[in-house]
Amino acid sequence: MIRVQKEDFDVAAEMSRLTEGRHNVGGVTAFVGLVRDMGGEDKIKAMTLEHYPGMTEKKLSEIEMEARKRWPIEDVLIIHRIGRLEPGERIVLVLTASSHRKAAIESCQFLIDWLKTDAPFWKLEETTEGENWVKARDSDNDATRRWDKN
Amino acid sequence: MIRVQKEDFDVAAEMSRLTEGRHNVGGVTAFVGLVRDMGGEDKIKAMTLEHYPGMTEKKLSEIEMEARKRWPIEDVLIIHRIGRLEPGERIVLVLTASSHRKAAIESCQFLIDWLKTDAPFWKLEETTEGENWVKARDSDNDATRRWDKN
Amino acid sequence: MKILYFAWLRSTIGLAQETATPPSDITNVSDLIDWLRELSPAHTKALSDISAVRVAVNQSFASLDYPLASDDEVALFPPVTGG
Amino acid sequence: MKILYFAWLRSTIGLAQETATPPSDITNVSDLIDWLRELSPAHTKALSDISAVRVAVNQSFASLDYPLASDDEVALFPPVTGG
Repeated sequence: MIRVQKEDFDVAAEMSRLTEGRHNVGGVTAFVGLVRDMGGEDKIKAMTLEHYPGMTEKKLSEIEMEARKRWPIEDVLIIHRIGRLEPGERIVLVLTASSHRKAAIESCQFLIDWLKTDAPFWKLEETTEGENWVKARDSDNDATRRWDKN
Repeated sequence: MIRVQKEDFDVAAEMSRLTEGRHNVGGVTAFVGLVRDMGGEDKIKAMTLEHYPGMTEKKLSEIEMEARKRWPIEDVLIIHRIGRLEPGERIVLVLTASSHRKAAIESCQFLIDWLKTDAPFWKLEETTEGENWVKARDSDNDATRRWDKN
Repeated sequence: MKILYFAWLRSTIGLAQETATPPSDITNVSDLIDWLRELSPAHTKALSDISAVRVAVNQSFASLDYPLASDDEVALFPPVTGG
Repeated sequence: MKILYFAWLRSTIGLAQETATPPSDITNVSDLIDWLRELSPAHTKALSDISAVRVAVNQSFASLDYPLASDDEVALFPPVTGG
């Protein structure tokens, strides 16, 4: 399931909802991305997350489907926040539940890697020196390419 | 930090405690292991977790230290429950916080893999057909050996 | 044709969205960007370095040679930075 | 010497812990297991297949040729199954 929202989320509540009544789930992995205050030389005061409504949900659903094809996943939840967030605030949650821990952890890593390079979100940083759009990093592309099938 | 306890844990509360006031944490990974009811042909009614007090804490601390050597981790929390647990109940929590998502996810996977093969816990299953001690799996050993340095 | 701009393309052009009617010889994404670039000094500035621009047609990533129809939704934006 | 048993070794032998005073020619883990095996029919049964037994000396994993001292804590248990 995919959710794009301004509101914060409760990791434990979402995790319980995902596994409730499913006694064949042996492992749940959660990745939570947070706003850092060390994006460069300048202190970060806040981030504003912009996205492409419609395409975001479409891409995230495609990424979820790809993960379900590759791993035996019982359930997936992706929550991505939008709007203005301050350092320490949660930006993104990726939750995967599987009967096997390996599938749960690997699919979680796959989802966050793909999300970083394929989902249409952009970050505007407010620093002590002004505003600037965060640049995409080669290391993120490398992380996604690692999952390409040979 | 290492905790061995009978009581359940709250993933969101532990996660918040781990990241509180640390604005250089960019990613937190949580792995939660749960009691499944499909250990074989027979339905599992419960698991009883036994451990070796003293050695457990020692081994888990060693594993934590090894992870901190290999990845730039801000903090680590491992909670392992003992005693009798029913299907759907949480057994183990591994939490890692890092400035980089890759370090957070990989170190979490490393910790749970090592914990499975190196921490002195044993599971007694109660099934509809009686009690039996869970057997170690080759796949768990393979998962741990994958982290051996060449 | 509906054109959407995001992130610094939006702020440089000063528009989130515009409806364009390019001439009939504009048949693919590359042609469209060349044509949009001439619309205003802000467009020229935003679209000067095409290697910094990513394109989606009807909400799917598209390459520069992707063919266009008159009722397409075309989005132009920098490489994504979510997560 | 303090001997600890866990999991099915504990339930088969019927003891969680015992204090043993092996003769002085018992110098390593392998010798100790051979000696413990003769203590009772339950010990014999539990320790018949040494490949199924893991050993810790003073709370660190130890191999069969690991040397022993009289005040060591030796634990015998099956391969671990936590997590």
